[in-house]
Amino acid sequence: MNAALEVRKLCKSFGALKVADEIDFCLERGARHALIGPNGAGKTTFINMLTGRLRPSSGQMLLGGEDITELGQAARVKRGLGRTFQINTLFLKLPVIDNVALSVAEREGVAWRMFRAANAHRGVIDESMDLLQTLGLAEDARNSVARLPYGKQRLVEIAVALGLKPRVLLLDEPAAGVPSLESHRILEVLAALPGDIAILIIEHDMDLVFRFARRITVLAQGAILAEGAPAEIAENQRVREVYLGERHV
Amino acid sequence: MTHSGGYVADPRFRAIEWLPWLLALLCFFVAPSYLPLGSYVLTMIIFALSLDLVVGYAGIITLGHSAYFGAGAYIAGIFAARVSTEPLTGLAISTVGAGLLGLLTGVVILRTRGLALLMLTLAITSLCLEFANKATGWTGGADGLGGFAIQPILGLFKFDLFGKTAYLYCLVFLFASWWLVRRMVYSPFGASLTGIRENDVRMNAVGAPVYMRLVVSYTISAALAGLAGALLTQTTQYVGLKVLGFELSGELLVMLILGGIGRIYGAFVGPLVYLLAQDYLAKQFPEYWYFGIGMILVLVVMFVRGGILGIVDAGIAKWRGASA
Amino acid sequence: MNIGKAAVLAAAIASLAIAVNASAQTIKVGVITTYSGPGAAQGDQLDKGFKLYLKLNADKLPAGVKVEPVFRDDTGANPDAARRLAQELIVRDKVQFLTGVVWTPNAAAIAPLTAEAKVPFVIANAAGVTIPLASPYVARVSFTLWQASYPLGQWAAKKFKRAYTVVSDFAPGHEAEEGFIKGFKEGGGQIIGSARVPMTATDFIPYMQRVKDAKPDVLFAFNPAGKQATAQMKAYADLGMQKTGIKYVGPGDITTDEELQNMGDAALGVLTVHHYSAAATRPANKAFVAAYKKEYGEKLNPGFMAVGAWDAMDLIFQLIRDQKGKIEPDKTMELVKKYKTANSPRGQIVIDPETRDVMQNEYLREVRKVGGALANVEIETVGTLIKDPWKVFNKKK
Amino acid sequence: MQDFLSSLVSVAFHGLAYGMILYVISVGLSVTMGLMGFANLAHGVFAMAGGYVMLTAINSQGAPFPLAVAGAFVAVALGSMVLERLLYARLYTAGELEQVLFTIGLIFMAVAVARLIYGALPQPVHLPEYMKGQLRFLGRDFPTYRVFLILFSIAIAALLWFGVERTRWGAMVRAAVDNRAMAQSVGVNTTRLFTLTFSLGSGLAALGGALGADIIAIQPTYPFEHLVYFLIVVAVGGLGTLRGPFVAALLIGVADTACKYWIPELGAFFIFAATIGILLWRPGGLYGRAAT
Repeated sequence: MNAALEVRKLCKSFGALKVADEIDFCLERGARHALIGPNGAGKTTFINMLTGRLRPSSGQMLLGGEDITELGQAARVKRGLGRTFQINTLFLKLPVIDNVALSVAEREGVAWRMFRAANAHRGVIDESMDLLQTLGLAEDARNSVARLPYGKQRLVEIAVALGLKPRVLLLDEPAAGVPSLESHRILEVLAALPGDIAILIIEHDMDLVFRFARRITVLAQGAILAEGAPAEIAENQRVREVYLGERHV
Repeated sequence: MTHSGGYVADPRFRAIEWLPWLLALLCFFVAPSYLPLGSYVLTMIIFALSLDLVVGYAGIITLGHSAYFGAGAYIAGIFAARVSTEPLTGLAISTVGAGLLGLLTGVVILRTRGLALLMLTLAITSLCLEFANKATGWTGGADGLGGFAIQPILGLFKFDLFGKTAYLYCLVFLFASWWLVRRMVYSPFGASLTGIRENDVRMNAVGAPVYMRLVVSYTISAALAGLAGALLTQTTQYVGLKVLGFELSGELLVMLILGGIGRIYGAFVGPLVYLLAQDYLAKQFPEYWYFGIGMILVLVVMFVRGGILGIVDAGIAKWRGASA
Repeated sequence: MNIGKAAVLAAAIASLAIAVNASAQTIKVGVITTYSGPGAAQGDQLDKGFKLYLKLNADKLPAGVKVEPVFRDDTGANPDAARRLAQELIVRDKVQFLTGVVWTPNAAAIAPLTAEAKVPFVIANAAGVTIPLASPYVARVSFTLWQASYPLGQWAAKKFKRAYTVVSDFAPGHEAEEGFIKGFKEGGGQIIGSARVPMTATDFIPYMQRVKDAKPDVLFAFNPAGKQATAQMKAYADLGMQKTGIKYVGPGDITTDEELQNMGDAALGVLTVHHYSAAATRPANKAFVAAYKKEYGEKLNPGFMAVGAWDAMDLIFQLIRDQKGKIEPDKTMELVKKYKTANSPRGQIVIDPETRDVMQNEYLREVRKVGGALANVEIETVGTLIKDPWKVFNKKK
Repeated sequence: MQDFLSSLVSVAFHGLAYGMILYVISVGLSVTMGLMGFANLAHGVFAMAGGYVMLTAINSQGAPFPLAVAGAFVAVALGSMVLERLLYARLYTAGELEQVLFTIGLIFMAVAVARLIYGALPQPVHLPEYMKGQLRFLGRDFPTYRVFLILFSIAIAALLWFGVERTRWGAMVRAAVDNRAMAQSVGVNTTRLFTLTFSLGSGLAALGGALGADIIAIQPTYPFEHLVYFLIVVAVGGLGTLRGPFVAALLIGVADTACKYWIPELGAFFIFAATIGILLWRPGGLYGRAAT
């Protein structure tokens, strides 16, 4: 049993519209896996089902071999499933470090404490600070997120997810909205992530995808079109037709 | 000075935080004839603190907090009229009772947001009002509940005509409530409430049990509101239906915003300024004081977002900027 | 600069001294009434009555004695606020009398305080039967609902067989209902239905439709004077209940003199029993009404609440005169029990020494047009110097 | 059985009259809250103002009833336009709390001003002779005025429906409710649209206040006392729709009347319980877009 995350025959429809059509999918331990597909292929819906924001119509999801289909969002996070959002979903008015610390505190299970000061939880703060250090955000720790440039906010988004020490990390377009000059910074950060985390990335920036991923799955109209190593995908005629052909000339 | 809590905020007391307590004690000696009003202000500060916890920190907008204030007030009244006039027991039972009501209603309504939540809170307090109005056997209905004389506190301190005991009684419980709220605001729990207010999607995504946490904060806040209500009953030895009216919730919300929300001391400054202004205006212009209060509200919204403490902060920042 | 300051200071001290001097002969009277909120209309009546009396009678005090009223707004039926205001009036303003109070719950909340502080409290309106029992320092010059409703019930039983009652859902409403039902049943009548309407109701049509469908001979109604009374009367007219032969009766609160013109012709023929009508032809009343209209405008009629305020102030003035400006609470209450006057706008009134509640005449009135305007015309005196019947019945037990 | 049927008819009739008044007053609030996202608790102020304008016109100027009603609509619509430009517009971007505080402040001021000008007593309503009395049909008497109210309000509802569904202005409103940024980008002048819609909504409230003066008495505390009912209509109906408040107002009007008729001892219990039930079932209201 080597799958960090496994999905069996996952279906979801909104009325007559099928946005997930019997998806079978497997994320290996320590994987660097990309999920690509044209707009409206159902990528974000897929992620939302994995994280528990959306309930699938049918099918099964396993995290580290355990069935999580019926679990809520919080329970999945507890079992090591972290995510980032396509559009920044951060605490804009709070300092950068609090963004990360809130996530670390949830994982450490101290977030219910009502009497001891947050400030006295050195473990949480140190760990958050270390994370920021790794991502090169240390000097911005006390600034509010709203004051950071967008590129850095994307990094905070990743830092918050890492604060959960996930076994599986779902990155929803980490470079979306970032000027191409800064996207290399995102790639650097992604490349430096601990090897034991299984990572599934959704991305439109093909440059980034082909440099980062060791395996690629192509989604089109809610169904898996192809899956394989980057080279295979690049060669795949059908993929080129529906997707790469239009973009990756 | 905003007391927004969080992981980098320093939770130690600043010197200025002792000022309200000094002033409160000073008042006791300097202005003894204002003690009945003073007790009322202290009670409303407790109530405002409880509201600040849910509105200012957890971001739950409510017009129904009088349900819990009123529940506390009526439980204290019924307890005194039927069981015992011992004040501390009554206070404890009222606080727990209001907390339970907060838990029960919170579990039901906190799954919703926005206008629906606002209306649900409003409907709940209106429902409680109707209930108290109809259960005349217990509550006295529209005539109110009175005719009990609260025993001396611990058998030692009699509630006197000048309101000295009542004032100190309220002050002690305000101090305790303030201490509790302040601790909570600076705790990880408080930080997570702020997180929920700022972005509940993200809080869900980091695995926080958002709904449970809202329910817990709502319950604690309801218990505090109940405490305030019970204090009002015991110090005035009478309960009327107005303690359950949504007008009271609205007024309280106004006081809190006037002081500044989500900063602990806004709950001190708001009721103090509002009630003093009301006391003064209501005497000078009994028919038209509403106009003055309304004017103040409109001006505050138009020119000073963040309430009175917001102005103070802005002033200090400006002054520091100028001197630096 | 310094000299200027000193001069200001000296002036300040001097004026303070004068103020202190003057207050030595000033008797402060705390007046609690309602200036804001839904009950402001009622509070306004009291306010006008007090102010008129004070204005016209300032010279009827012993030489050098002055009455200084201190007005406070209780914002409606709000007992805890009322109690706090009373407490402040006693400790902060050091008043020697309390008066006013529109609402029964407010008076009930204030009463125990007066026992502790020994401040005589003259109730100018609040009519709940039990209030004077709560403190030996309470006296009431207004009325109780039993005083009007019980005789009305007895009288109505002679003319009608089947009655329906619709009253406001609070203590005075319940008392009016009980008083009428007792009187009506004792006279052999039958009650075919009763409804209690919330105090917040604005539309009475549904309740009245129900009455209409039940087809009683007579409808007994009670609302706290003001817009509810008008709304109920309107519903009576809109549904055409007059035509179906349902007579509309109640205590005088349902056709108060100040509200009557708003009710329109629907009110014609309504029968009420009450202690006061602005249309009464006693000389004392004519003078009172004339003064009231002169002060507040020709269109405005004084109602029974204005009279309650007037009489409360008259009692307080009498007590001040009797003690030559030196008020002792216990002596005051002894004097209260001896109070009687024939010069009230409502005729003669006496304070019952046993209960410190008012004894007064009750008149049967009918709403008629007098000179183009509606008026409560007194057609019969149903009782002379009636004691509160409730206290009489409950003493016997 | 005969009795029951006839009481059913009267409950339906009176409930309809009450509901229609609630609808005319509240529909403007629903639209402004849906369109501009403005929590305007002071909506009742406009209804009260309408009532005062009409009653003043009739009682002291001797204006005929239809003219006075029209005057109430026009005067309040114009007045609210000024208010919107001067004050409301500056708070569109502010938080809900600020809007609540501001509009409560407005209510306070309006209450004091009304009391200063008109005194605390409710204003007498003098209807023209042709509105008094009863009309007889189906073997029962119905108050003429309420028959008129129902017909008139239905006409207004129809007119509104036509305006929103079939005119250019309506198309712009619907577009802006759905997606304001999109509407702006296709050239809708939202500032002007807001002002016009706001003043129309306020004018309708004034119309409701004026027509309903006989049912909901016009006195200074009006905006406070009836706020809960306006809000319930809006919340239960759902924001930004015309059908929502219509159905909600009817529901409330009929249910409330039925409750008063058959079980008066329940008081307002039923209304609040029903509101809670509906909102828990559909947090977005009956016809609101599904809340996520």
